[in-house]
Amino acid sequence: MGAEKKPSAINKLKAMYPLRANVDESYQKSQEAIAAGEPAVWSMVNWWQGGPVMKAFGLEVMHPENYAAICAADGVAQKYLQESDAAGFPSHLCGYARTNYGYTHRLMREMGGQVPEEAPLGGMPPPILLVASNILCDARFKWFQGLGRYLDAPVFTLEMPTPGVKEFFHEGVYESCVKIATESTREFIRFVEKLLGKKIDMDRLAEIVDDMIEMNRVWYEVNELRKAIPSPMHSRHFWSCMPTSLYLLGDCKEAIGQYQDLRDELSAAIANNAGAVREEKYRMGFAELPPWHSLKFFDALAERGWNFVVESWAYHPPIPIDLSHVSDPVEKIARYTLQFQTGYYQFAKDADSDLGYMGYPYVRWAKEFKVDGMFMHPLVTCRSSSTHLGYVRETLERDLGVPSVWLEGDTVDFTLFDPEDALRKAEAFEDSMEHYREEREKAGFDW
Amino acid sequence: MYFVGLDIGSTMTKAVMVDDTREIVSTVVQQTGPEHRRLANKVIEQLLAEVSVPIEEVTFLVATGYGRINVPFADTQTTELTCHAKGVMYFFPSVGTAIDVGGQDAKGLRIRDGRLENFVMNDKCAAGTGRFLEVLADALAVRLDDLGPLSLKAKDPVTVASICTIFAQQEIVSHLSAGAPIEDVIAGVHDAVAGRCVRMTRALGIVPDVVLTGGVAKNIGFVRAVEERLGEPVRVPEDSLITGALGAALDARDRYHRATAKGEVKRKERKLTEAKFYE
Amino acid sequence: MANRGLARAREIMGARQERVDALQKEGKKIIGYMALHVPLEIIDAVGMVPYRLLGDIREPVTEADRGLPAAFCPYMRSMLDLTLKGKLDFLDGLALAHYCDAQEKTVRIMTSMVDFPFSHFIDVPTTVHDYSLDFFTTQVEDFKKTLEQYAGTTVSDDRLRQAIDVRNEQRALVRELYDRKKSTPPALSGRETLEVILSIQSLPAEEGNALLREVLDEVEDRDQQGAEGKVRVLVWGSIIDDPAYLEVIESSGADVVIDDLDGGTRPYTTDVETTGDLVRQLSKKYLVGTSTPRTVVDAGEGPPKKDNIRDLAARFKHVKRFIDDWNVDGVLLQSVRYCDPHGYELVDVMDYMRHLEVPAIYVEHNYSEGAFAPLRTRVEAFIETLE
Amino acid sequence: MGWYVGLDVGSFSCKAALLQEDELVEAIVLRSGTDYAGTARKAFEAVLAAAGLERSQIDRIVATGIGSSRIDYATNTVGDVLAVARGAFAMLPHVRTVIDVGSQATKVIWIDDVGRVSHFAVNEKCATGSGRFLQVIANVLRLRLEELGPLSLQSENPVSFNTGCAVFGESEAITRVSEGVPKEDIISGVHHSLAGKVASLMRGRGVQGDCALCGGGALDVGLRRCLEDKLGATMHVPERPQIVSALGAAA
Repeated sequence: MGAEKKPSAINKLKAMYPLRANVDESYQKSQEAIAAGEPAVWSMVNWWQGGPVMKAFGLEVMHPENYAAICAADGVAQKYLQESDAAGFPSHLCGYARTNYGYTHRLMREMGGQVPEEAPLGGMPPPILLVASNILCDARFKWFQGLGRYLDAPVFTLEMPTPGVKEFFHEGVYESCVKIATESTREFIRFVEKLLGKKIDMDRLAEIVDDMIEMNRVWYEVNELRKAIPSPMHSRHFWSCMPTSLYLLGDCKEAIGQYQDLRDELSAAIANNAGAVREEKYRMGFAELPPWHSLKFFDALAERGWNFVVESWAYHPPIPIDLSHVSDPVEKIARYTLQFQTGYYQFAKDADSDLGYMGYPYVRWAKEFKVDGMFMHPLVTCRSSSTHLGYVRETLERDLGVPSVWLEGDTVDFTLFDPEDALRKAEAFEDSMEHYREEREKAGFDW
Repeated sequence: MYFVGLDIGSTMTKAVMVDDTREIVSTVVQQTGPEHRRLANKVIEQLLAEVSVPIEEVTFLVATGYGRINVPFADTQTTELTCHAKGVMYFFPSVGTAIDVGGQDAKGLRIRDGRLENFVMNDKCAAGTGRFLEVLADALAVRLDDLGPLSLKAKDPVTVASICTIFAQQEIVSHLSAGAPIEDVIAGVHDAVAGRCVRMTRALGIVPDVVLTGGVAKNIGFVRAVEERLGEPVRVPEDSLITGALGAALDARDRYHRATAKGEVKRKERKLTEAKFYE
Repeated sequence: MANRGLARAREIMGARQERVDALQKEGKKIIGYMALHVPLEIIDAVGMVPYRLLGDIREPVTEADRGLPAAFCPYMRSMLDLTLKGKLDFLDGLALAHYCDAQEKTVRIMTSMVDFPFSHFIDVPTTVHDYSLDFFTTQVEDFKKTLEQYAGTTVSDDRLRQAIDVRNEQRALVRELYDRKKSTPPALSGRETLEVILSIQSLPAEEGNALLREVLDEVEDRDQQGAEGKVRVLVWGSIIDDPAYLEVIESSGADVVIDDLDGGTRPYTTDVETTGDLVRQLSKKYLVGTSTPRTVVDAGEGPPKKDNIRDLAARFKHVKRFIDDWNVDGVLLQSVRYCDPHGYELVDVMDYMRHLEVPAIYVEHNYSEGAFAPLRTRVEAFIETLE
Repeated sequence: MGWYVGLDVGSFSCKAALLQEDELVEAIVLRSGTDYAGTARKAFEAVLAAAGLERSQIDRIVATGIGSSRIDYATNTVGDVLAVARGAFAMLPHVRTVIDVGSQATKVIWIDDVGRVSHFAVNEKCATGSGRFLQVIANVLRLRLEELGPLSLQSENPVSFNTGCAVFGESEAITRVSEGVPKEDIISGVHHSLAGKVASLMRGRGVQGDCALCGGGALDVGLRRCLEDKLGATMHVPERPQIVSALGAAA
């Protein structure tokens, strides 16, 4: 990655900017509100289960996962990681969690609750409530439990089941999943009502839920458009636009409009056959969390004609599902998040795969998005985003003739991911992609 | 009564004799070195000769260090960890964290109210041990003792990216050929080793006072690098090499008195015979 | 079967598979399961034999890289490695549960990469709310139904009740075994205890109970004259499925008198009530009555203000009871590297041990024979601090 | 007819290969000192001199290897994986698996029928996984690299090293010697340990088709024998295996 200043090989998208702006703006808003005395809540990403509820309560929600990434990008993470080690947390735990432990140690034990000066974006003030979720990984609730030694705030752990793939289709199982997810969300509402001493506005909740579902439907359509050849939107754009949906940033109604603009811009781009990179030689998939700290390296790859057309399953909205027949907004939430969790189960079952979430979606996408190669980015301290990669690599290669390039990294320890090395490997990997292109041809695939 | 501690390290063999008042009576430090590996008994002979005490008058002898199992004339063996803790506490009763960087390993010790509470060790890889410095001093054709003073002159320390000592060797050579001043390279090397030792010890939590022992603690540049990495001042005993052996001698005394209390004193017929390695 | 009691247990541990091979020849179906939430009673009731799957700390992992990253629970890596090497091919089926992410994801990979005649995955909630128990009960019901279909039988309440009674008896016998370890010196070593437990986990329930009775008789009149008690330690943490691991600790001068381990007390601390809806009672035992580090008893249960020590005391009350009743001198917290549930739990347990003023160390290992030597050094040093 | 030069600027030695179209005309191997660029230039000029060519007659200069970025006069640079693959395929078109044991890294590359890389694996983090381990041990045993192989073949019972670190391996070797362990057993021990690392690098894929062994390590019959035993495959060693990358770069 030379230092010389040249225009990025990845085309810009106008509609991307408002969506990206939501991140800082809503952060700003929260900061001001909290400064004005509003209580802060720390929450795990919970894929639209707890989000709409907290929004309906008008709570100012901060996401330690996200904030840890910001600390990493800002260069203060190392300090917090050391604090975490000193506190005795094993160094193999999630890098985001360790950053958060270090930060909280500093916040409570050293600063007596005052945000430390080095904290980027005004920091995260002490919360009145911790909202954990058991979707996708144990860390995301064990982590908050571990904060108990620093924070005098209760933890609520949202339940979203993780049934087996074939078991999911057994009689009664789906409804039992809906039931626990609904009850858990209901209990969460009761819990917050008790904590705040005020009732939730159910109409407001219903409205938010419907907007949220519509927003994600449009966002889903946006990503469907990326199947076009050449693909009009690069993963870097996806990562910029995704937080609005994932963290329910800003006003959902506005967000719907913003995603619609993006959809229109992409349709137009497709019409004049404009791809996200100057010359699309290779269509790439990316798994899982990106190396936030060296995103520039995607430009270097774009120079070589690498277009990243699909990525991070966990950041994608669920396959749209019609819930108009469901009147209770809480049950709607439950069914919707469950759709995120199990939306690909049917496809997985048909393919006799038990990795209904995380793993199998990539196999399906590789085919739908006509992917030439998969960029695997296993993270040493993030098990849940790395566990399935070996299986995906083997399945893609065996069943679809799609090769993978394997580059280790970490959420916060940047030294682990070496962009120079990545580029060296990329050069050789192009050979593999050419090789497998022919293999796929021989095997009668259409890409 | 005399109590002896023998610490057989990879590079140095150390022996310390204390009397019943815990006073140090005699100390010997010698190169272990391949050809000396079998000469632990010579070290003891020297130790005894210095104060002309016959071997029979040694009440209790504890061997430690990674060669400890091979000492036929010892009453017992104690892990180097316990011995280092005891030795360090002798010099600095207020110690909270001790880092011992030996020739072939590095240890982090967490000490709380006079007890070894927890510890970490690296003996798998030369990076982060004194060995790293030896190898690189070699490559730089600088005497080990000169590393410290030289590194203090560093203006802009280089970064040593390679973890592997052997590859780091090449890396610094190319740093030099790229024109980096030797002081900067040495400082970079100190920082690399310090970084690994500190990173390892952090897992225990750093509690002052922090004490640095082992041969490398004689290297002022390294001590500074550790302080740099820790953001904490570091204390170094006058003789940073003997803490293990001293601890062993003190342990010998403790064990002897515990045994007598229990009424199970068994004096050992002591004969200085060779210690063998890799049976 | 010349050997009895402890000798028999050791013999079975030495060749765990032999007994089930013999049973298979008699036409019994063997169902492999992993700790800790699979209701064994259901497998018993359909007339099959639950066989606890263990890793192999001595077998170098060579195949697992196909399916799992290197920085991953080495115990699960071993499990997948054995699977891919065909060492589980003899099984008639797998009964799997969502113990932790590592296990949940590994078994999905296992069953995707290798075909088993039968496999069923039971999802386990994280919390113990009523709705969590409701859900888990439906999961257990579904497991019962699927297994009944596979076995071509339906299980009557009486049959299930019998199975529960036998397992309740087994749990009582194991607890009695641990009670014998309250004495100084303990009537049997940690190594022996683990051998017994791991062998009954590879035997039909009744046979296991018989073995337990033999062992209890045997240690009854054990001559402890002159035997000297050593430092009494409690071992906590992730699975230990190789008795040699405890041997290392005990040959370093400690008696492992009690444990909080999947391969130890954890499955045996509570019983199944036999009143009312039996499947729900089973579910209650295996969800609420089985303490694992993944089970969250969060402030959601208590008043919405939390007091950390109260929280810790609630989560680790069983550990406190062990320390008091077994008169523990020190606690060895151990875990395989990359274990999230135990890794996150660690600092909390440490805090609680400090609160109780019980000395504790943490030892992390990589689930390989190479782990023994450093373990010895650490334990030796720890024990020296306790003397 | 174009003249092409490939420069493989390695940490242990620098290799230059001169091609006329795809015909190898001259090649030279020079020990790298501390000054990679200088050694590279010497090698470059040497091949030119040997062929009686002027700098101006060279149509393309391609550099590869750890020091390739220092060759400012290179037309362009190519990654070491590709260089090895291209070179091995040019020299031994029948091979489909290539093992390259260099002093900086060990690479395993699987190539297809037209010489393209279909997969590759690299070990470059730790010296015990590279030819450098051999050099280190040869050094302490006061042996020349070319003596290692023949000695190793005579070993009755190879030592197994207690450590996974080349530096500690060095002192272990010294001690073993001082305790009368024959040199050949020590060297054979290193060969076994290195072959083991290569095997683990190949896990999951193994040897496909004929297998080439190149890089400086290929000159070592002891290592070659160990690899053949461990992998159960014949190692096809090209003539002058060290120049494979240089040739691949030029091609």
